[in-house]
Formats: sequence, structure tokens, C-alpha cells
Amino acid sequence: MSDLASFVDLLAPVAGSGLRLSVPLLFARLAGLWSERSGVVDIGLEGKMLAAAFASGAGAAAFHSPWAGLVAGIVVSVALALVHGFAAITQRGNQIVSGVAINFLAAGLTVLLGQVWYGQGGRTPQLANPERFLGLDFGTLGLDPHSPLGRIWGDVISGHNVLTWCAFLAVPITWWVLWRTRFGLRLRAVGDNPHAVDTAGVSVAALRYRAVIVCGVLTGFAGTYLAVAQSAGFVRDMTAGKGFIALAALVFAKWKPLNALGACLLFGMLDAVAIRLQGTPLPGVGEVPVQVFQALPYALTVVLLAGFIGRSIPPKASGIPYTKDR
Amino acid sequence: MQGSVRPQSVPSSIPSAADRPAAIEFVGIDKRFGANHANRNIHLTIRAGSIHGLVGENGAGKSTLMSILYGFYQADRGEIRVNGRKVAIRSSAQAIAAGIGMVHQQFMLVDTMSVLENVLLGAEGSATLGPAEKRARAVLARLASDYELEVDPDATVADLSVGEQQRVEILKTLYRGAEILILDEPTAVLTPAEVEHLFRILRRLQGEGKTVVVITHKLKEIMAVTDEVSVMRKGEIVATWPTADTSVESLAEAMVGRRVLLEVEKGPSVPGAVELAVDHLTLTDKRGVVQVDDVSLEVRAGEIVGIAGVAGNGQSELLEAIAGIRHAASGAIRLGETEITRLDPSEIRDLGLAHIPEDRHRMGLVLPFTAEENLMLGYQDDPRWAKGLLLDMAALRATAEAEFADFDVRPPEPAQRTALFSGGNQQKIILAREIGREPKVLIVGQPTRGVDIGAIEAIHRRLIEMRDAGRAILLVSAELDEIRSLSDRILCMCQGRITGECRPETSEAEIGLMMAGLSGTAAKGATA
Amino acid sequence: MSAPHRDLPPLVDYVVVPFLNLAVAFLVAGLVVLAIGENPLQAVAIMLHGALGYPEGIGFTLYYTTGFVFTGLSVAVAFHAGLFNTGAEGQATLGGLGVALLCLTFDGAPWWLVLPFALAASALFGAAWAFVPAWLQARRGSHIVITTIMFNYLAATLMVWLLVEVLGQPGSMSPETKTFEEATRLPFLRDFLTPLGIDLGQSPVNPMVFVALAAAVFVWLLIWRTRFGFELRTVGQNPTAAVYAGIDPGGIVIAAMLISGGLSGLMAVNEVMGVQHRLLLEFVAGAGFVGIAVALMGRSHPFGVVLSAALFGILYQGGAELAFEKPAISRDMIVVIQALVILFAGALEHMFRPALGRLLARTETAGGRT
Amino acid sequence: QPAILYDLGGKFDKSFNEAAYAGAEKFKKDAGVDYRDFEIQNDAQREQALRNFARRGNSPIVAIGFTQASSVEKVAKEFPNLKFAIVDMVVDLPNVRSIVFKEQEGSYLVGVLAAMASKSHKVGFVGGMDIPLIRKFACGYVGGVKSVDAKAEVFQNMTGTTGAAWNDPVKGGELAKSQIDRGADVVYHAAGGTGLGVLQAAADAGKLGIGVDSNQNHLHPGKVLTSMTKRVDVAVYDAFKDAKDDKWTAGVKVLGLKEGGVGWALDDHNKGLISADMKAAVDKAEKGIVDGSIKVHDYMADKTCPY
Ligand SMILES: Nc1ncnc2c1ncn2[C@@H]1O[C@H](COP(=O)(O)OP(=O)(O)OP(=O)(O)O)[C@@H](O)[C@H]1O
Ligand SMILES: Nc1ncnc2c1ncn2[C@@H]1O[C@H](COP(=O)(O)OP(=O)(O)OP(=O)(O)O)[C@@H](O)[C@H]1O
Ligand SMILES: [Mg+2]
Ligand SMILES: [Mg+2]
Repeated sequence: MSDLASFVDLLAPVAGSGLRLSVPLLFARLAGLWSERSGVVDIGLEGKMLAAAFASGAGAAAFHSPWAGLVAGIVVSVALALVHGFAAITQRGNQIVSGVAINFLAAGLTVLLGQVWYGQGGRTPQLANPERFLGLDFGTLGLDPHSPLGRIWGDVISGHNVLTWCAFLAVPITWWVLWRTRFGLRLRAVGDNPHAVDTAGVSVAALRYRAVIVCGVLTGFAGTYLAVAQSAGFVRDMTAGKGFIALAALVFAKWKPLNALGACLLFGMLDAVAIRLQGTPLPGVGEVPVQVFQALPYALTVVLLAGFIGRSIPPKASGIPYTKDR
Repeated sequence: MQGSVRPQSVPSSIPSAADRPAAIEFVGIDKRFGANHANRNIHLTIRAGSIHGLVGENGAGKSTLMSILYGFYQADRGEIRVNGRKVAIRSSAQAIAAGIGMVHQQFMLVDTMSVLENVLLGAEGSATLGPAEKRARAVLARLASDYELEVDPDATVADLSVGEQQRVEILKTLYRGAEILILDEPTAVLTPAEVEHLFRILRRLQGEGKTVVVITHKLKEIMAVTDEVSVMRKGEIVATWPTADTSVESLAEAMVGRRVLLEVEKGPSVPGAVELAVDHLTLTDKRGVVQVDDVSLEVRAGEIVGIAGVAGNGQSELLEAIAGIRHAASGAIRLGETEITRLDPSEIRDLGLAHIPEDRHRMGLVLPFTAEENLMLGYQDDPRWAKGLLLDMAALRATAEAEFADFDVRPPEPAQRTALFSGGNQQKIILAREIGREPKVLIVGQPTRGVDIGAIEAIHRRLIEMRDAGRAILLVSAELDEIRSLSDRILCMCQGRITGECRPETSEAEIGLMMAGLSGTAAKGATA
Repeated sequence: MSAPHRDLPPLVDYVVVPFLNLAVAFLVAGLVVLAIGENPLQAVAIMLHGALGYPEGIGFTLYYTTGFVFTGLSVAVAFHAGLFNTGAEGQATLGGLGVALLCLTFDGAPWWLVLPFALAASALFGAAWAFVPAWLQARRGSHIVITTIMFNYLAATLMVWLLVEVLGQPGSMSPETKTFEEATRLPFLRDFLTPLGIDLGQSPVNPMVFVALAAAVFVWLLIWRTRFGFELRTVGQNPTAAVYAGIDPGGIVIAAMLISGGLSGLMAVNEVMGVQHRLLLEFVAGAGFVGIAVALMGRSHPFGVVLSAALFGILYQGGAELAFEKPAISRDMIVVIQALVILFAGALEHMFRPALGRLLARTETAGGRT
Repeated sequence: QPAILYDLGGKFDKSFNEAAYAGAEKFKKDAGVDYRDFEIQNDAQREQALRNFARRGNSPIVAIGFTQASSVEKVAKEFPNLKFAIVDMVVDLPNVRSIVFKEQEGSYLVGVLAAMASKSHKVGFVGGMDIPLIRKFACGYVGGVKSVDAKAEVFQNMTGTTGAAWNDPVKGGELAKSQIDRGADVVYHAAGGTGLGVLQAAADAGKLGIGVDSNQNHLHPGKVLTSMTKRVDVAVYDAFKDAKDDKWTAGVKVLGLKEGGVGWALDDHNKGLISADMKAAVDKAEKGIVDGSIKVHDYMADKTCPY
């Protein structure tokens, strides 16, 4: 029993940390899923997330409400998504170039505006607790907080903020919309064979625009989570490559929402485990350079990809601008 | 000669259909793609409740005209009337609303989705799929029994045969309540049995009062199934006739603008030594399913051996194994005296085997490449242009120009992107590549699929020339006519096995039985 | 609708359209500059002058261009094989390790003796870093985009460890190797040109700029004039046709990635042996990612890559000058300008084509009438 | 006109670049003399920017950060008549002032405070990147902690392996949370912008954080135990001022506790957290270090940490 208890003691915080780390990835990954399922490749997730983080930080600070932050984050992120949509859908431009441009644009504009508005080197003002999404405490449910169950409840399940719940809710919703509704059917079809959708009398462009907007909304959530829930304000480049990791995980998840949840948790957990193991001597090996653990999530990802995932085939039309002729 | 075909001024001169009202009228339709005048001042009436054929060479403008009707392209000028009323069709949605359905040359299906989802797409009727699917299942079941259109609604489209996919396309249009059905080259990829099946469906649709337009290159089919036929050439309608009043020969002449030799002229074959021998060959796929089952055959110099069979019965795999693209599970393949079972495609090619693959877009060509680059696909090591480490592009250009002239590739521009050539000309590029090298053995898959009549003539002539020059040719085709007119011997294949051998004179019915795996031994006995 | 862009005359296609796109990019950037309270025209003037207006500026522009040419070519070669190599950053990092190890081993030897080996070492190390993702893609089907990104992180991690624990100088704060001896460093072009009366100032452009141009020619030859290049493009465009043609797609994938990684690796010679004269953390400074944009804007054609690398070189050097001259215009403003150029000249490149096509058609018919 | 060149982290890194900026601003206000500054984007710009300053005759030119050393060395040689200064590294030239800090001493003091404030006998340290400078901070801190509570456990984490590691508050927060989950109740950071996340996480969890470089006590009043101050601002201010007042000296300036170059911050925001005992203990340690009776190990001396 005490073995179990100490095991839970060890794992529960790691699991909790893994959950927290996976939330922005999850949002971003679902965003990418929406976009790519419709045939629009989006490597601008990073930029949209960053812009949303900035906007939400600024919005929450200006209106003293995290919800205002969320709205601002979503509005800005959707605006950038529409720029990408215009380039990719209407102008039939190269979607990767457009994504790169949006990443640059967000990286530059956030700091530029932040500096002009707040004079703190691109940071937004630090948010006070009422201006943030704080953890929701569900109490102890009468569990002894030190018992294994209590620890799992306390460390893993309880104490998350409302955006975390949104993220995990977004998974079944995404699944349901994509697989069980008319909109979802058309959206999946347009990512695989836009000609089929066009000849079925449905507008390819309109569908893709809607997908891109959903993508923007979700990256808006992701950015808001970073700046207004996990931290207390925007810091330059605070997305730190999460958009790219999310894309990687999307491939990992083979463009399926439920896999995405799994892949996400896996990435989050790997990160959490790496954090937990840093500086801990390994049995039999002794002290190990921190870099070994810092490399762990990346190395394991490669190993997993090589060994267990197999081929991951993207939606057939993704990345290809739609034209009527061949 | 040129003047012998005169477009008959349309409707009133067709007595049999005259009393039927017009379902569709094209009035002065004109369409340009840049410099390309695809449709020129088209006037055409399609009678309600008729099956109307549309023929013409590759690029004559048939698909364009129908795509305008279907709202996929907009005409530059002219108007369209449906059931006597002028309609503005600016999108496929409007065409569907006007009761028009189209089955495109390239199927418009989402491979990864189920049949049910494909049928529902765009015609869901409700925001969630649950009720829609229930309704669609019921309708599909009814359509299946009414029109012989059975498909498993839950099957994934990618797993269906081409014939089944076409059924899904037809189901899609019927599900949307189409009264006017357009089929663009529906038979190009079908087996004879499937073609028969399709025609039964079309007649049944006609019986229900629906109007059908069929585009095809196969004039026999026009004769078999249509009531009226229109011929297009270079963007114009050059003739519209009641089918009963015309013949295959006059249609061909109207299409091409000159007389066309429909029968393949060939003398008796003079078989020489065995050049290609397949010995108890068995192939399995990744999951271990047997695809080619203990096949043995020989092809001699100076003969064409045809393999007849419904597509998907192991012919493709057999050809790929001979070419070295697949490797045998057991058995042996010999080219002349050399065993090639374990060699790779380039080694086999070096030994004198040429391969015209059955799917030119998937395998035979790299469409974004220039035509001349495709001329060296597989022969990039040929000393004619492989000079040291570098490629001699001038030599390649010279060869290409010579070969394109020889094979009448149009336009004769080696530097043009291959995708811009029509299907027939793309096929000629492959032919130039594979035949131009004077191989000892030629294996050929579906050499004339989707190719117009003029090009078919040329391709057939080439194959016979090769045979007469003493090459060994193994021909796979789903066109029984083609097999019968080209081959010196015919092997029938069914479920990976050779089910019989016969002579080209054997009746179509008898070959059909062998292709179905029935009475094989009897037939074999008869011809031995 | 069906034919999105009328075919334009080459002059319009290759000169007018890109110029218009750039002009709009700068117009929008000008609005941002204006919003900050600076004069946009002056800003553009400073930028262009800083990048092209005097020999030293040109030298810096060329220096940046050199690095981008290598990474751009690297990405382009992979593109031709149908591979999206997002790992140029990590491959260049490893290339740097190769050069540094070589230069440290033969420290003091004359640069012209070391250079060929340095080129080889950097290419080899870069290629080696590309090998694992390539092999995994070819033989296990692992998605190369992810594996190369992961290898970027692994490269960064490896470098920190190496420079802190192994190669770093004792007693020094900086995680960097010792500086190479004078003789072993690549000379600067200015050292050759000053006697000829051309003053490149203190710009770091070095002979690697010629290697970069040679690499572009090499890639062009390789892709369009060799059997291997033909096979590589075949695999990129139609793997099934490649198998039919007797080409082993897996082998080509690996070979293409090795070349790609090697080209990325070469970028490090410019930085490590040519400019920094020592190995330091993150010396690649994003050039690997810029390489993606460079390759895309250059349509993966080696000469297009050279031109778009030059454009980015101008943006980098001109941007630095601008930020220096105008304290209100920070380095972030420069990033914004770069973003706008990529957006308008890259992703929205077709924006003006239809209108130009109509305009031309109208003038043609008008001209025909008169 | 004086000039200042920031390191890659940028002017507003909430860390030593920002401290330098503060010093320069103060000088501008006090002396009424404007200055120029520049933030580099990549390594090649270091030399370019220094030379640009030098050509315009800016002097003194202060370069922030050890990464600038080789560029300063080169450009200072080219312009022997101009005055240069570099922070965090030694460049041995007659016209260069090298300013280095004894971060280990300040870290030792906050370590003493951390150990005394901790109830769990577990404290944490979050660094940006695993580089010698950060190990120097960590080592001094551990020394301070162990001097009070020999059995105390010190968790150490590094954020990342690229420049992003200095600007990743999310990861910083997660690292701090992980330490807190393991029982730490005081967490010290030396991670620039990342540290904002560390302090936030500590405050969110009701634990204590320790700031670095500038006084960060105000960020979460009552939740930041103290800050280890590294007076880069003073160093910059002095450099500018000495030049203006003709009191410029070249050579190495080592700023430790004795010189007031490092220290710990006590202000209204944290005075409730520092008990009299703690104050006494840290004052004693400070005295010991200044008079040499306490030797704080310098990681850089032998690249080991004996604690
Ligand atoms: N999308 C397009 N863009 C430009 N030109 C086109 C396009 N589609 C068709 N064309 C042109 O229109 C002409 C008619 O093409 P269409 O596809 O209608 O011919 P078709 O009669 O259907 O030929 P096939 O028998 O090969 O199917 C072609 O010669 C071609 O040049
Ligand atoms: N997008 C296009 N742009 C310009 N010309 C085209 C285009 N598509 C087709 N063509 C032209 O159309 C002609 C043939 O038309 P089409 O493509 O319909 O034949 P096809 O469909 O390939 O024949 P098949 O019946 O074998 O499918 C060719 O000569 C080609 O140059
Ligand atoms: Mg066609
Ligand atoms: Mg057609």
C-alpha cells in the first residue's frame, strides 16, 4: 500500500503537470486539424497563438477581465487566420509561405505594439489574479488529500482552470462536428477532394474559410491560455515553438481528434517527465547531464515515430490551392 | 471525301424524336480558355427521355460543353434552356436544382469516405448526419433494387472497383433527383460485363422518363445504346443524327474529318523462339493474399499474346512482376535465356524488355515533367543522352523531336509540360519511349484507355508493326475487341489464374465464359 | 475562374509583378512606420542605402546572402525530392561542429589548406545529422517534417552540452570554443579588395560567397542535368512512376536528404571559419528557417534561391542599418517588414496578375484598333 | 555621446539588459546627456554595431554580456582612442573596462534567506540555460542554503537549450510547479523573462519566489521573499559618469558584496517575510563574506560546486 502511495505521490504531480503542458498543444493541434482537414496547411499556428497571447494579455489588462482577454485573443487570431485564408484560398498562394509570413508578422508586431503601448519591451502589464483564469477548486470531495485517490484528485483532476476544461471538451466537440454533422462531412470532403465538393454544388472557398476561422478561434484559446491562464501576461516569443510541436503532433495523431488528445497527453507527459527527472540521479548511472533529460521528449518522439506510428497520411488536398482545372 | 459528311440541320430532320419535347437546348454557346476556343457557337437540342450520344476526338470540347451545362464552367456567350425555360446556371448547385446530374470523366468521389457519405455530400438535408444517413440508406436500398445499382453503403470508396465507383456516382445524381443525367466517358474504365450492366441501367433510367447524355470514344457503344448522336470536332457540333440513321464508319469519319480504318489489318503471325516465359508464378500482396496464382505462359518472337480478363483479376500484378516492379512469391520469369525473377526494373529493361503500364498518370508518366523528360523515364541511363555524369539535353531534344514526328505526337513540342497533352498524345509519348528503343519483348497494359479513335488506330498499327518486326508482345486489355483484333493467341485470366486459352476467332460469349472462370478447361482443350 | 491567371509576358511576369508585390509590401510597412511616427520614405531610403548604397553595406548584404543561399538550396533540393526539410537549422549547427573540430585540430594551418577539408567536414556533419530522419522516412515512413524538427532541438541540446562540458574554454563564461589562429581563419574579401581600391569596410563577406554561388550552379546541374537529379525529381513528383522507372525511392530520399543536409552544413563554414572564428551557441541564428522562405520564394530553382536569398540579405542588412539609424524603429519593426515582404511577394504573389492581365488585354485591343 | 549595446535577450529582458537600460536612463536623467543604444538580432551584428558606434565617435561604448567579448576586443583594438566597457567578461585592453560580478556572493545571501524561510527543508532553483554563468548563480545559492540547513534539499532545473530558454515563462512556471510539487517552498530563478513564470507559479501556489538581477519584489508583493540584485545599472551608470567626469579607468572591476555590486533586496513588499532572525543571519553572512571569513565558492574557479 505504501508502495502504491509513494508511486502515486511521484506520478500524480507529473500527470498534473503533463496535463497543464498539453493544453496549449491540444488547442493548437485541434486548430491545425480543422485547417488541414479542410485542405489548408497552417504552419502559422505559432504566430496566431503568439498574437492571441498578446491580444489576450492586453485585453485582460485593459478590461480587467480574463474573458475580455479571451475575446481579444480570439478576434486577433481569427483576423490573422483570415489573412492566411485570403492568401491560401482566394489568392491560391503558397500556404507555407503565408504561414511563415504570419509567424514573422506576429513575432514582430506583438513586441512592436507592446513596446509602443506599454513600454515594457513588448510585455503586456502583469495581470492580477482577478484578471486571469485561475484554477477551479472542486474541494476535496471528502477524500483525504494525502491518500492516493486524494492526490490523484487534487493533483491531476482538480485545480484546473476553465480553459483546460474547454480544451478537453473541444476534443469530443471537434470529433462530433467533423464526423457527425453536415458541416463536418463537407469539411472533411473538401480536404480530400475539393472537386467532389464543388461538383456537389458546395462552395469550396466558403467551407475552407469557415475551417480557417475555427482554426483561428482555437489558436485564440491557445494563446489566451498561455498569457492569461498559465502566465500572468504576455512575454515576447512566449509560445516558444509550441505551434510547431503541435503540427508535429498532428502528424503523430494522423489528423484525428481522439488520437490528437492521446498524442497531446503523450507530448505533455514526456515534457513533464523530463522536467521531473532533470537533476535526478538515475539508478545505476548516477548523475546525468541535464541535457539528457532536456533531449528526452524529442528523442522519444523520434523513436515513437519510427517504431509505432507508421505512415501518417495527410488529407489528400491539403496544401494544394483549389483550381477547377487539372 | 472531306465534304462527304454534312451536318444535318438539326431538329426537324429527325422524325423519330421530333415529337419529343426538348429537355436541354444549347443556344449559341461559346467558350474560350485563353487562346483555346473550346466551344464555338454550339446549337444543340437534347430530347427529353432520350439517350443522346456525344462523340469527338480528344480535346474536341465535349467535356467543356457538358461542364458548362453542369455549372462547372461559365459560357462566354449563349444560353441554356432546360425544359424550354431559359436558366442561368452559374454553379453546380444551380445545375443540381435544375435537375441535372453529371458523372465526370474523373470520378468526383472522396476516396477515404464511405459510399453513404459520398452520396450524402452536398445533399444532406439536415445539419446533423444521423437522420440524413437513415433517410439515405432507405433511398439507396430503393434505388439499388430499382436500377440494379447495388453497392454496400458502408464500404470505403477506395476499396471499391471502378465499376462500383461509377455506380456510386450514378447513385449520387439519382439521390439528388436528377432528371437529366450526363455521363462523361463512363465506359472507358469498365469491363465488358460492367458496360453491359451500365447500359441496362441507362435504359431503365430512360424507361423512367429520364434524359441521358453519354460521351464516349467507343462508337459501338453509341450504336448500342443511344437514340441520337452528335459529333463534335474542334469545338463545333458537326453533325447530329438519329443513331439508327448512321454507322460506326460515318461517325468516325465525321469525328476525325477523314476516313478511319476501324479494323486492324494484320497478316498471320510467324512465331519464333520463346522470348518471354513465365513459369508457375505466384504473387502475394503485403497481407499474403494471393494475387497471381501459379501462372505459366510463353510469348514467342513475332506474336502478340493477349490476356483477357475483368480488371482486378491479377493482370496488372502479372505485368508488374514481369517488369520487376513486384517480386514473385514463387515461380520464375525468363527473358530469352536469362532468368529475371529477382532483377529490378532497370536491369530488366536493360535486357530488352519494354513496359507500357496500364495507368499512364499514376505510373507511366510524370505529368509535371516536360514531354522530353518523360521520354527518358526509365531510360535515364541510355548512352544516347547519359554522357558521363551529365545528361546531354541537346541529344535528348533531338531524339524527342525525331520520335514525336515518328509517332505523330501533337503538338510536337518536346519542351511542353506533359500534363498539357491530351490523353491520346500522352499515350503516344509512352509508346515512343517504349517502342522507340526496339525492345525484344514488349508488355502492354490498356494501351488505348480513354484515347480517341484516331489515336487508337495509330497505336494499334504500331503494335502490329512491332509484332511483324519479330518482337514478342504480351498485351493486357479490358477491351475484348482490342484483344481479339490484335492478339494471335488469347489467354483468359480470372482470380489470378489462367482459366483458358483460345484463338482470336473464338466467339465473344465463349471468351466471356472463360473470363468468368467457367468452362476454361473445355476451351483450352478445344484450342489445343 | 478556371484559368486563374492569364499568361503574362515574361517581362511582366518576372519584373513588373515582383516589383509591384515588393512595392505593396513596403507600402504597408510604411504605414506601420508612419504609425510609429517615423518617415517611411526616409526609412526605405536608409534601408536600401544601408544594404546596397555603399561597399561595406553591400559586403554585409553579401555575407547574409551567403548563408541564406546555402540553407535555401538545402531546402530546395529536398523539395525537389518531395521532402520538406525543416531541419536545416540543426544540420547547419552540426556542420558548425564539423568545421570547428577540424579547425581546432589543425589550428594554425593555412586556411587554404584547411578550407577543402572544412567544406567536407561541414557537409559531412550536416549530412550525418540529416541521415537519421532520412533513413526513418525512407525505411520506416516516419514523417520527415517532425523528425527534422526534433533533430533541431537535439542539435541545440547537443551543442549546449558540448560547449559547456567538452569544448568550452576553461575559465570562460561563454559557452564557445577558443578562437582559431589567424592563419586558419578564412580571409575576408576586403583583404583582397582593399589593395585594388575597393573598400568593403569591415564587412565579413568572405570567399564562401563564391562557394555559395558555385553551390547554386552545382545544384542546378545536379537537379536538371544529371541522371541522379532526374531520378530525384521523379521521386518527388511521382514515386510510383519512379518505381516503374527502376528508381529506388528510398535510396533517393536518403541521398537527397544527405545532399540537403550537406548544403545546410556548408552554411556553417561561412559563419564559423569565415566570421566568428570559433564555435558558439546558436550561431545559425534562424538561417535554417529563413532557408525555407528563401526556397519557397525562389520556387526551389537554384537561381531563384540566389535571388530570394539576396532579397533576404538586403532585408537583414538594411534592417540592421535602419534599426541603428532610427532608434524608434526597433529590430521588431524589421521583423514586421520582413513578414510583409514574405506575405506580399510570396503568399500573395498572384494578387495583381489577373488585373495586369486584363489591363494588358485592354491595351492590346485598344492598340489593335488604333 | 555614450552608447550601449544590449545582448540578444534585448533591452527589456527583465534581467541584466534591462538593468543596464535602467542605469543608462538614470544617467540620462541625472546628467542630462542623451545616449544611443542598439539591440542585436544575431551574432554578426555585434561587431557591426560596435563599429557603427565607434565610427560615430560614441564613447564610452558599453557592451552588455559575455558574448560580446570577442567583438569588443576586436573593435576596441581598432579604435584605441575610444573608451569601451564590457559587463560579465574580461577583455584585457588598455581602453576597455571589464566589469564582472560576484554573483555567487549575492546568491549565497538569498540562499541563506531561502533556507531560513523554508519550512519543508526543500528549496528550488530555476536557471535559463545550462551555461557556466548560471551554474555560478546556482552554486552560490546552494552554498547559502547549506550553510543554514546542511540537510536541506535543493532542486535545480534548467529551462532549455536555445535562446528561447530566457523567454519561456510557461516552462519556467512548470519547472517551478514541479519543484513545488516535490516539496519546495522557496524557488530562486536566474532565467530572465522565464523567471516571471517562476515567480508567478510560486505566488500562485502560495509559496515564495526569489527574484534576480533587479529588485523584483514588487512583482508579487508578499510572495517574493527577496531579490538577488546585480547592479548592472550601477556599473553602466558609473561607466557613463566616469567618462563624463574624466574619471574613467580601464581594467577589471570586480563587483562583489563589498563593492555593493551584488546584494539582496529588502523593501516594503517583502519586509513582512523577513523575520528579525533572518535579517540577523543574512547580515552576519554578509559581514563574513565582506571580511573574508566566509569564502563563497566561485564555480568559475574550477568548474565545480563543492556544496
Ligand atoms: N480548364 C481548362 N483550361 C484551359 N483549356 C481547357 C480547359 N479545359 C479544356 N480546355 C480546352 O478545351 C478544349 C476542349 O477540352 P475538352 O476537355 O472539352 O475536350 P473533350 O472533347 O472532352 O476531350 P476528351 O475526349 O479528351 O475528353 C481542349 O482542347 C482544351 O484545350
Ligand atoms: N488546363 C489546360 N490548359 C491548357 N490546355 C489544356 C488543359 N487541359 C487540357 N488541355 C488541352 O486539351 C487537349 C486535350 O483535352 P483533354 O485534356 O480533355 O484530353 P484528355 O482528357 O487528356 O483525354 P482523355 O480522353 O484521354 O482523358 C490537349 O491538347 C491539351 O493541350
Ligand atoms: Mg478528356
Ligand atoms: Mg473529355
